[in-house]
Amino acid sequence: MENWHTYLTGASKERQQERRGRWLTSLALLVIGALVVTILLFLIAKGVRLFTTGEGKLTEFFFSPTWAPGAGVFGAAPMIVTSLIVTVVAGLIGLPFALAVALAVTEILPPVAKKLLQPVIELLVGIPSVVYGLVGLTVIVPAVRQLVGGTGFGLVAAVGVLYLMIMPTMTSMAIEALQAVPKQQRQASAGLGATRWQTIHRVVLPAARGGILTAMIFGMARAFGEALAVQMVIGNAAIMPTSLQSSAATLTSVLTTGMGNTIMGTAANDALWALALVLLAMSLLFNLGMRLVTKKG
Amino acid sequence: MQKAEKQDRLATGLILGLAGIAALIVISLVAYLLITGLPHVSWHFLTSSASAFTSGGGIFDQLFNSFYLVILTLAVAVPLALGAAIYLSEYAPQNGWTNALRLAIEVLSSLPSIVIGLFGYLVFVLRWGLDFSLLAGALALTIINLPLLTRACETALQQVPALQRQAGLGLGMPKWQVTLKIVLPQALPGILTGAILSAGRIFGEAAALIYTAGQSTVNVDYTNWNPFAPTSFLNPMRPAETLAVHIWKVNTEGLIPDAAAVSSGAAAVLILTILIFNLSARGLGNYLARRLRK
Amino acid sequence: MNEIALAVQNVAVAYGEKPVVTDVNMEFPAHQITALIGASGSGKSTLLRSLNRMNDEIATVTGQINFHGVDINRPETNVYRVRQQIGMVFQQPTPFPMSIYENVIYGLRLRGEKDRTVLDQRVEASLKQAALWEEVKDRLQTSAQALSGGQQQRLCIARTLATQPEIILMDEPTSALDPISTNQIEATLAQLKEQFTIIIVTHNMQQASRISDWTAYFEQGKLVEFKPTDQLFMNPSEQRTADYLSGKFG
Amino acid sequence: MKKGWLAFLVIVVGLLGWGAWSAHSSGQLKQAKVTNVGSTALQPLAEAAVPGFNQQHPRVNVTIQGGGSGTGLSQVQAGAVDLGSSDVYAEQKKGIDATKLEDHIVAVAGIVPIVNPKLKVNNLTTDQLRRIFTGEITNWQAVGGPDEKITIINRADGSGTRLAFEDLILKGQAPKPAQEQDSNGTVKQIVANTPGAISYVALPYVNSTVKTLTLNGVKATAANIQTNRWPLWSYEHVYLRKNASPAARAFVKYLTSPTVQQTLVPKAHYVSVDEMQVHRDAHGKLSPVKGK
Repeated sequence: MENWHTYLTGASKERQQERRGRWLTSLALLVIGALVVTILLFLIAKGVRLFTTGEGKLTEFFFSPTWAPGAGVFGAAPMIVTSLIVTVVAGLIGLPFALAVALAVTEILPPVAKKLLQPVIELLVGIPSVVYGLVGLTVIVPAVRQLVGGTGFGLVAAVGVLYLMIMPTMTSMAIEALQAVPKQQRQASAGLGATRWQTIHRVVLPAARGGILTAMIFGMARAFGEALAVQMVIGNAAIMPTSLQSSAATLTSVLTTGMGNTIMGTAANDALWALALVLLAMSLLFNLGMRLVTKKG
Repeated sequence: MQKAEKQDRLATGLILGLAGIAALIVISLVAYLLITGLPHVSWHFLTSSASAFTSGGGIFDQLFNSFYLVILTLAVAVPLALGAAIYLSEYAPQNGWTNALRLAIEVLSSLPSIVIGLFGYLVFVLRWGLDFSLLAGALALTIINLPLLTRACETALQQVPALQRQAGLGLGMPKWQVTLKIVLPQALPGILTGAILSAGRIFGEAAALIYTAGQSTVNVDYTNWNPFAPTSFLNPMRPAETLAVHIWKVNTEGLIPDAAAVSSGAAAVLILTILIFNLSARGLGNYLARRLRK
Repeated sequence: MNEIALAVQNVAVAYGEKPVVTDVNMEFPAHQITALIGASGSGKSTLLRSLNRMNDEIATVTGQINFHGVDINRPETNVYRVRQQIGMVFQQPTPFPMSIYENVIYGLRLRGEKDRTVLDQRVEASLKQAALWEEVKDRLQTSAQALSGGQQQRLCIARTLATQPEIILMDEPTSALDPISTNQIEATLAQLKEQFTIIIVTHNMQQASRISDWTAYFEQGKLVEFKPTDQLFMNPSEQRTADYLSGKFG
Repeated sequence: MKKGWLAFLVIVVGLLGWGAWSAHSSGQLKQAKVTNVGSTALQPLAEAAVPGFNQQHPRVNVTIQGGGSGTGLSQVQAGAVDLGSSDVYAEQKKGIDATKLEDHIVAVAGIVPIVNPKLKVNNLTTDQLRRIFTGEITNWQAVGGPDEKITIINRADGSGTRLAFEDLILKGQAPKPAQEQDSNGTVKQIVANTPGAISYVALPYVNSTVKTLTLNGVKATAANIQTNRWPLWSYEHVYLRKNASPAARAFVKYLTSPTVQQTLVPKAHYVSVDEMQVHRDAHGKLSPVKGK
């Protein structure tokens, strides 16, 4: 009797293992959490300085169309608008292509297609921004100049470059999402006489919705944060874009252009950190919004 | 049924058409980079050091640094991301806090590299006294890759059927063992995809490294295998310029007359390097998966 | 009546605020097969899974579950040891993605058994008990996932047997299988009760009457009647039991 | 597996700890580490000087990094690095207290207007150049070229080259809002690929992909810069804190020594400070150099 009691309530290797596992993984999460919180606090602290020192005003920052740090005018509206347009358009164009590739290799083509395409897709993630920028400069900008007119620099070229840059991430993650849908569900649907498209449309896509959303979020996040490549083709001028072919500048490109040339602690530098904070806030809103949409849909 | 079949054919055509266009773009991009770059690649180019303002410099140091940095970064980032993903997927209660944390990690992924780079500079390089070093670079890159990596690991873990976990638990295994021995091997391909995507970003990242790992490579001794020696090529505390940073530098402020050649040659080398890295990572992953199942 | 293997006192299970099992009291006799029957949602599976603490994370279980005089439904209980003593076989066959051999000795390996001869013997014994030995003895090193559904389920039984528990809980172990496999497993169970106590949840009333010694009928989370199987089927004392058995509900 | 994890954690913690420790101790004991941050334009030159310097002082470990002039000045002022290189006078940067820093001019860089190589324009007057960048002239026809729109590529606000260009050419007038790029190389690439484009870069960056213009008929050559006949040039500075380490001082001294000034500087297409016949102070005032 006594033996059973100690056996069933006593310590064992398993308990130890479990405790250690829980401890190790929660430690990892804690480290990441601490890192995230530190960065967020760091950005908030740096980002609000422009306003707490009185150098910039909130209303001017969000609504003024003039960005002239040299003259002490900090209107971020043109960059906010541009960043939003460029990211959303690139994402909206990129998604159908990424989905199509993912569907083709998971649902339609033989497995060998995936084996061949996946390494190529993964390659593209590793091509440096500058190289994308150079391709944009030598291929996309002249093409836009021919097709749309103007100098070629501007929103259209930026969307083109970003589309190239976010495709690999989106495709790769979309493939993972589609593969996560159990085979049985496809078979069950096919067994009911559904065509391949009906199965894709009614079973596979709804089941993979969360994963596809994540793919989109990460793709667009990359677009939001990209600087060097965009900067080389968008015409990098901090003015409110009036048409798809006009020059503009994104939050990130202005931030990157100015960072090395400003002195820390001055209003011009603080303004750049404020841009970073805006970027963070926008991506947060964006993320929340997309979650809301998929929950409802 | 007629209509459904017609629809099916139409949709299949559309999907294949779009996929074909995308594949064509992607393949021609890679081909373009290889065709413009490979003629500039020679044994000399691969094995000699870069030059400051004369032509004929190579990329040996940068190539090695890229590799080393990928390994260092993954060594920090993968365990962290995997650990966090295991906690999120296997242990954490599914409540608002967990979701808020997930969201916070994801939002991090849209920060521009330069912001992470400056954070790394102010915190790792200056505050922690790591100086311009591979380690500081690896930590900055860890931050950049954590969101995607954590997410990829979590997705991979969650794809393993719940039944497998139950079966393990039913045998009296602690959850940690179930996770390590049953779930993890089955999630490995997904985790690997995440790690490979991350490796790609590390290979290609420049802006975050300019302020952390730095953009110069000095006094590297490739015969010194002691990672604690200041000049050893293995020393994680030495500043190091990677291939992507070199491409960036050559294109922006480089003074060498053959900048275009070096840049496109380096890009081609980078592509081949990533290809080799990815293929061997997959090979290693499959081998590991087999080992873990024993 | 025999010795008691497991005694349940005042057990209630709730998913969040929603009670699923209320106030169950019963004693499972050792070396017998006890069947739990009832309509879907009657709480029988939930109760079964509470018996070896598999419900820990999804439900709140209150009351006492006495095993060798120890209440195992207490926080200080070592759930891993409980599950090693009270094993479980699930509705769906769940072979791990490894060889047949490795599947069977999985639990043992984790407990640190390294002696090859011990492992070999245990594999053979367990597979024989699960009536699978003859079919797989020549391909023990091949993947378990290549087996048929019925073979997979017998492999899962063998895997549980190999850890030598006292009690085996079975959650509708044959509902996903064809009649021939079902027969094989039922035959296996009859053999096993000499060594193990078996508690089985089933939807199939014929199965319950064929294989079990005791049967418990559940309705809406409550234990309605618990008797030796022939008595319950021939002579139910509750009207509700009689209605269920004759196909009338409500 | 779990052991691997643990071992890994130990390694990471160990590395972090050791890293922090070694950085700490090397800073105190040897005082033989010099870090230079700042102007990307000066980086190749400074880097090329390191091997020669190490022949004299083999135990001093010099690290040259870029980051931009703003970063260089902020960091040297904050004491985070030993040397801050800049292509503008510290006095010209808001937020920098120039009196706490020591200025060492290590080279002179000519700045030259560049246009797309296909453009049939070879010379501009200072006035024409100014009116192009202020937006008064928008077509090449107005300066005797073909009927083609002018695309202005400007340098980033705050860059040393732009500051010099605005001071010397625009003379206080505001430039037209236009495309801005933060590096010489990118500017050059865009000009090379865009018909009708005009910009300006530091002389060392010029190559055959772009066409340089003469200004009022004068060519941008070293000889013309030395006499200020070509007025568009700026200094490359290295700033030290007043209490800089001997090693840092030694490196700056080496940069300004004849060894570097007579070999590396002209090789990098900069103009040596020693050969300048005029001096320009932080407020743009020119004075002849004595003895020349």
